[in-house]
Amino acid sequence: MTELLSDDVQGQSAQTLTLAKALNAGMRRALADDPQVVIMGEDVGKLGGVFRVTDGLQKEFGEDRVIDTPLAESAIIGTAIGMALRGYRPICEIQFDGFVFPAADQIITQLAKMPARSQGGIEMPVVIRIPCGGGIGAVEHHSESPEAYFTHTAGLRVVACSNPVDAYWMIQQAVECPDPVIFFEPKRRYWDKAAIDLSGSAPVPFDKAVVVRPGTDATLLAYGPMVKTCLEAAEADESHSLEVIDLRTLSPLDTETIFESVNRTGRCVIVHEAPVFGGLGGEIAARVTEACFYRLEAPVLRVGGFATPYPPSRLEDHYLPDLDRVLDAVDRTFAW
Amino acid sequence: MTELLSDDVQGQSAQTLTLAKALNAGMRRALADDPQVVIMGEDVGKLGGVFRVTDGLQKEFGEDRVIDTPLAESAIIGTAIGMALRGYRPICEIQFDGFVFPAADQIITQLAKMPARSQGGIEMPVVIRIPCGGGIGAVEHHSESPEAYFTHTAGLRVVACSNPVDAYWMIQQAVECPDPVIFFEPKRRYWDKAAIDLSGSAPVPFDKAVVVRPGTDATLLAYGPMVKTCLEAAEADESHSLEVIDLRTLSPLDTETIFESVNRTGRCVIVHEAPVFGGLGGEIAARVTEACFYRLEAPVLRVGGFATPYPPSRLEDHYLPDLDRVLDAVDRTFAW
Amino acid sequence: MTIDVHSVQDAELVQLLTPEGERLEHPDYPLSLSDQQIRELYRDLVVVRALDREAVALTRQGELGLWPSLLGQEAAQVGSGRAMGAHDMVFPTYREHGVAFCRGLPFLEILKMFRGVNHGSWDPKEFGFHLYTIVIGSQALHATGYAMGIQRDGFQENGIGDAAIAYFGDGATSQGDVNEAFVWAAVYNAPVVFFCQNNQWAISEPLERQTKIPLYRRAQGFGFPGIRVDGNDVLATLAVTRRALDLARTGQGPTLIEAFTYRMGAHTTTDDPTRYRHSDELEAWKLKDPIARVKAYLSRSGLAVADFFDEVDAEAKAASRTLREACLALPDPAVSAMFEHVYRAPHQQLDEEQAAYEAYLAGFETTAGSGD
Amino acid sequence: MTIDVHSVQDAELVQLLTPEGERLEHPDYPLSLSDQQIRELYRDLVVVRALDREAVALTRQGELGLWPSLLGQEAAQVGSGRAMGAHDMVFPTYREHGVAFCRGLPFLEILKMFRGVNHGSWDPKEFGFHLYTIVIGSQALHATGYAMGIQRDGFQENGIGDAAIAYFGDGATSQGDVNEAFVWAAVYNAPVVFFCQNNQWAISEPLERQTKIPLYRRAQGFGFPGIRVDGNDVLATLAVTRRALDLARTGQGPTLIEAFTYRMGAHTTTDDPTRYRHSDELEAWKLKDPIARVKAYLSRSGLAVADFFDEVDAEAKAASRTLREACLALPDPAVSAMFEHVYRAPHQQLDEEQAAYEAYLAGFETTAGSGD
Ligand SMILES: Cc1ncc(C[n+]2csc(CCOP(=O)(O)OP(=O)(O)O)c2C)c(N)n1
Ligand SMILES: Cc1ncc(C[n+]2csc(CCOP(=O)(O)OP(=O)(O)O)c2C)c(N)n1
Ligand SMILES: [Mg+2]
Ligand SMILES: [Mg+2]
Repeated sequence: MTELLSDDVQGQSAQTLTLAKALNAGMRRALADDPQVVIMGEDVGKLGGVFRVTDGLQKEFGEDRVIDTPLAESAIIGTAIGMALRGYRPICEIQFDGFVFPAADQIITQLAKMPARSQGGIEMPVVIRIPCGGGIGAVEHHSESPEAYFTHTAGLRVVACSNPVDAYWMIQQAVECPDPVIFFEPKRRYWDKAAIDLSGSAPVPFDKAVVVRPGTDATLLAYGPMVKTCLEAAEADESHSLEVIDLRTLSPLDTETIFESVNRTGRCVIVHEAPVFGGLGGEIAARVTEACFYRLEAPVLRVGGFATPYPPSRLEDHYLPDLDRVLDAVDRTFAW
Repeated sequence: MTELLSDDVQGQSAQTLTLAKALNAGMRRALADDPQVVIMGEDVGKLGGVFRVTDGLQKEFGEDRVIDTPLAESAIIGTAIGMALRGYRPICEIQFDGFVFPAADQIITQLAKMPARSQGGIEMPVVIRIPCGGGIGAVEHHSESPEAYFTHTAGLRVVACSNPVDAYWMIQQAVECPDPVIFFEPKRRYWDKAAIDLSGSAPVPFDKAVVVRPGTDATLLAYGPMVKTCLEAAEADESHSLEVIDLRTLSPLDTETIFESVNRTGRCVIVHEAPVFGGLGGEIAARVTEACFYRLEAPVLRVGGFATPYPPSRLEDHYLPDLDRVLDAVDRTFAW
Repeated sequence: MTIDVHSVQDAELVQLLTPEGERLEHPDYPLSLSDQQIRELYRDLVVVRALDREAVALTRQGELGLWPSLLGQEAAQVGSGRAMGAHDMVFPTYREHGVAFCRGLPFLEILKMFRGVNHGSWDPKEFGFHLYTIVIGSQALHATGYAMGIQRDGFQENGIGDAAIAYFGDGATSQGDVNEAFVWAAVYNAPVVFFCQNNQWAISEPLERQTKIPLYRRAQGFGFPGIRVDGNDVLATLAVTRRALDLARTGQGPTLIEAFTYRMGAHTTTDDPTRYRHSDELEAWKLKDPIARVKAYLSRSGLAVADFFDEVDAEAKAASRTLREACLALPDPAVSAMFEHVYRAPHQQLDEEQAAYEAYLAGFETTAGSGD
Repeated sequence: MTIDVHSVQDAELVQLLTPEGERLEHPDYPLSLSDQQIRELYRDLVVVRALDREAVALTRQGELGLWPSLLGQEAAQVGSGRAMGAHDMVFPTYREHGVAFCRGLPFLEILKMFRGVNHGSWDPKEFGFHLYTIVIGSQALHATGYAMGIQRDGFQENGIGDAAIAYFGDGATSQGDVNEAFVWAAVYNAPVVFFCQNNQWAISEPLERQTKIPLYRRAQGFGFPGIRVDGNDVLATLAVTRRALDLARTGQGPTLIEAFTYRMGAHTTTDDPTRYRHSDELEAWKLKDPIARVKAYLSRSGLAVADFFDEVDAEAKAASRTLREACLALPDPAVSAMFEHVYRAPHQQLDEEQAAYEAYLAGFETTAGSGD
């Protein structure tokens, strides 16, 4: 089966795809590889999802495997858990970040805890895809970054892809993972393109961060939509050589890659769209500080959303970290 | 009305009460003071709550004001929001920490956001009481510390009381507060006793931390059930003079009190029952490090739960920070 | 897939005005309106449709981020909107522009939300119309809680009893919150009306993805009455809603109204319904247009002449023009608006963030000699 | 408060064995059991009650942290438990000890959970009995999803069709999750049975805090059948559950069964029901005891003699003794159990925490020369 498929896929090798299409191709491959994989969510079938990420998959794999569900997020996750108990590997789509909260109970008290509850007897290979982040001029609840709610939840793995190549591979790794995975997709990067070698196997392990731009003077840590922003900031900064790390995995954190970098540069700025207050940046800053205490020339600084609900779209450029705000933090870390 | 009540209350002045009874007395006073105050929750009426915190209140104030609700947490908060829109000030009880998640959506997307959504036109004076923490030998879902989910949610205030006196005053301050308040009660300290002067007004503002034990060598930061643990640890440590701060308010944080202390001692250990990973300790550590960078002799250390679901009760003593684990961290900070 | 939810339609549907404009009587829902009142309803329908169309146009031109059109649902909204008393409180979704209109909310307020100027920040008390709620189903609980407040106020603040009315769609009936609201409303006998606009679609999902039986029957399972009304019939909708509100305000508990209608347009301006539904369905529903039947009735019965219809059209056109101009003139919000209303009491960290950000912005001004 | 939920009881209740032990026939639920089978049911009831009582005693003696007694609900649980096939999958709450017993789960496994040794960690597949679920209502969705899996497996893995069955209480019917499960089960026509033990109380809250009408009628509102059975009648419960499971496994969709019963004991051992309910209610229900009526039937019809009853009592006593001994002999879990099953794939931070904590513990061993 896998053999056969690899051939199919080989034919399409090294295509240029958007991030959305890359996810689509990754899920197509997962569906073809393993008959137990199913997709569940609102509008994922005929419509192919509001961002067309599941476009064509219902047509190809049928209504039993790409399931348009009633409108209830708790039930999407709750029934996915039941399907997993029957041996399936559901990929659930939450239509927008802000709509994951009705499912919080099923995710936090059931999905995350069931493997430990069963002392390992139960496996929960459920993937929850969440388009996240702002910058698309949307109305309330459509631009949020709720990752910190899930990184604080033991039993979940949390990952974020930032580019089409990772999107293609990471979604497949998530499906293969025996643990439940919260899979964040940077919605404003859905239309970013890259050439992807569709054959072969994943170039980077699922639980590793990647240095996407080497540098010597300070380390920028980011994930999801902010990776591109940090890369642009690093390019724009003519006075410093900035290293940019794409965290990719948020729980667990690949601290090896992070600490190695900060121990080298002595300076660190963490960037995420979620509110700084109580956000994942605090966790990372605390760990970096503990591990690199004597190498730090300045405290780890954080750039992120404010302690406000995501604002109306006419204000979102103020809310979202951008190149200038990143460089402002970089400057502050050098001025410390 | 208030006059009248003060007299009533004066009569009972300086009573010795358990933390649970202190909450009861505080709510009784709030109910008597303001006819718009109501209590809502499962078993809060005739039974007086599974911890008897609302004991006798339905009898005294009637079924319309102390409301036994159907069994649905989302509806408890959702209807409390509706009552607040009609001018009421609901105090909602969530029976146990682990059962707050069905209400996550109403809390995070509605309660927290409605004031900002309305640009201040709507006030949401809703209090959500949550008995929290472990140490009582309970079954799953009855021993958790979910505060970090709420401190990361803009629009909410989050507080935790640690002793009967604070319990009595803080619950009243929470009811008076125009913002929604998540009110954590340390369930294993419900039976702790203290003398409380029931008359007068609150001795400490709602948004202030308190140095509960002065010291010179290192600062211990804690809240809720861990304050007592830290005080005991400080007493037990014969080689160092440990300052203990009861944070009381988790969002906002009273960083003035915290920074003043750490700038003096140069060492800081944060203790909470919630998992360290992604917990509130990270946020505090990041802020302390930024504010006290040049005064820190060691990185801020954190003691807390592990990145596991709360374990079966026969293992909870391993999970919960205790005197020894706190002192171990203190030793490590001195050995840095 | 068989849509047995449709087959029962005719027998169970309350209708007072046929698609052809014929006036029917219904024993349970007598309705006597003056000629003027019926003309007013017509005016409402036409103006609401025009304003909605203007909003769609503004969205196409990039002036709004998004618009959920009510096209096809005007009668359900105007009929129910005109059934309310001044002190009733509406808990809408994001599509109740017609109800908003009836409650006196300036249409511009809704546009502000979809232009991203605010999150929909009118004063609910002023209009008896709560803020739009986007999270599907949440507001059903708010309405129920509000109704519990009404009960505690002795049903009236204002001489006559108040009631709450929650709007939601067919898709929303699958959400836990909506069903919990049914439980609570039934148990407390709360003065709340649940007004479900069954427009047959939840984005791309047809009704049979949400239910196997007609939605109004859901109420039976919770112990209160459910009724299906022709949602394209402004008279029937008005009569049915009025009755339900009367029951509520006289302590006779909740009612579920299923307004059977159709979403004639896309889910929102970003949606492409050709991907998931056939045009013949749309064509069939065009014959049941909510406005055409009132016009036919008014004409046929001589209650209105051509001049009246022209006048209304002109009024609608003028209102649209005014709306467009006001929309284009909307100022962007101040940065401070993002920070200032999150808390009423001071929040140290947020206050620091605001101060730091304002200082940061001021830095640009100093550097560049200008700023926003 | 008028309990109109009770008044309809008799007319709508399926009963095959009266409280006096009289055998009734019901046209829709014919049941023919051998004498031996009926004696077996009696044995189940008696043993289950004894084991439950032993667990209560162990709790009082501090050996368990807590125990939710099934006293009074034995027939509902044994009747339904014995209706299942080997491959059906049960999704219980925290009180289904009798169902567990019928599924072959050693009672000790349940005690482990309430002793705090684990969170209830048996192998669900081995027994066709999922882990206990404490968060009210959650498991209704798991059962529905599992049933959707059954559909995708072509209904059978094993020659005959499989079905899922979710247990929950009267209080649980108010939760969103349970109602969402009803929506989903109906829409997908999933092979799932919803078995609601209406024991009249949710901790201190009586049934009328959850519903105004009999609970079994809730199903109507979602478009599938609901049936109320005498939950203290093991024969009726068996017949009704068997029929519902058969409907499910033959593709005829979900059924809601309301087993009308009574929680004779406290909610759990930490509860004090004298605070909220009258003893006369309890006395009335004592007359409907689920075991007494089977004994009466067996005696009266000569299907069993005194020896048999003594034998069963002796067996129950022996089983209780064995259970007690096994409980007292339970070893405490290893610390590593807390860390090892959270993830299957490595998780760096957790692994570090485990290593650090084990090193910390080892430090005590070094210092003190002993440790745990
Ligand atoms: C909790 C939640 N989940 C998903 C969405 C995304 N969403 C917006 S509208 C919609 C469909 C709603 O359908 P229906 O209730 O029938 O109302 P209609 O749009 O047809 O008026 C969906 C899924 C949402 N707003 N809230
Ligand atoms: C979501 C949630 N909220 C609250 C609780 C606390 N609680 C445990 S049992 C119970 C009552 C359940 O009543 P019912 O569903 O009738 O079942 P019974 O206990 O009577 O068998 C409550 C409120 C819980 N376990 N889960
Ligand atoms: Mg709809
Ligand atoms: Mg019950």
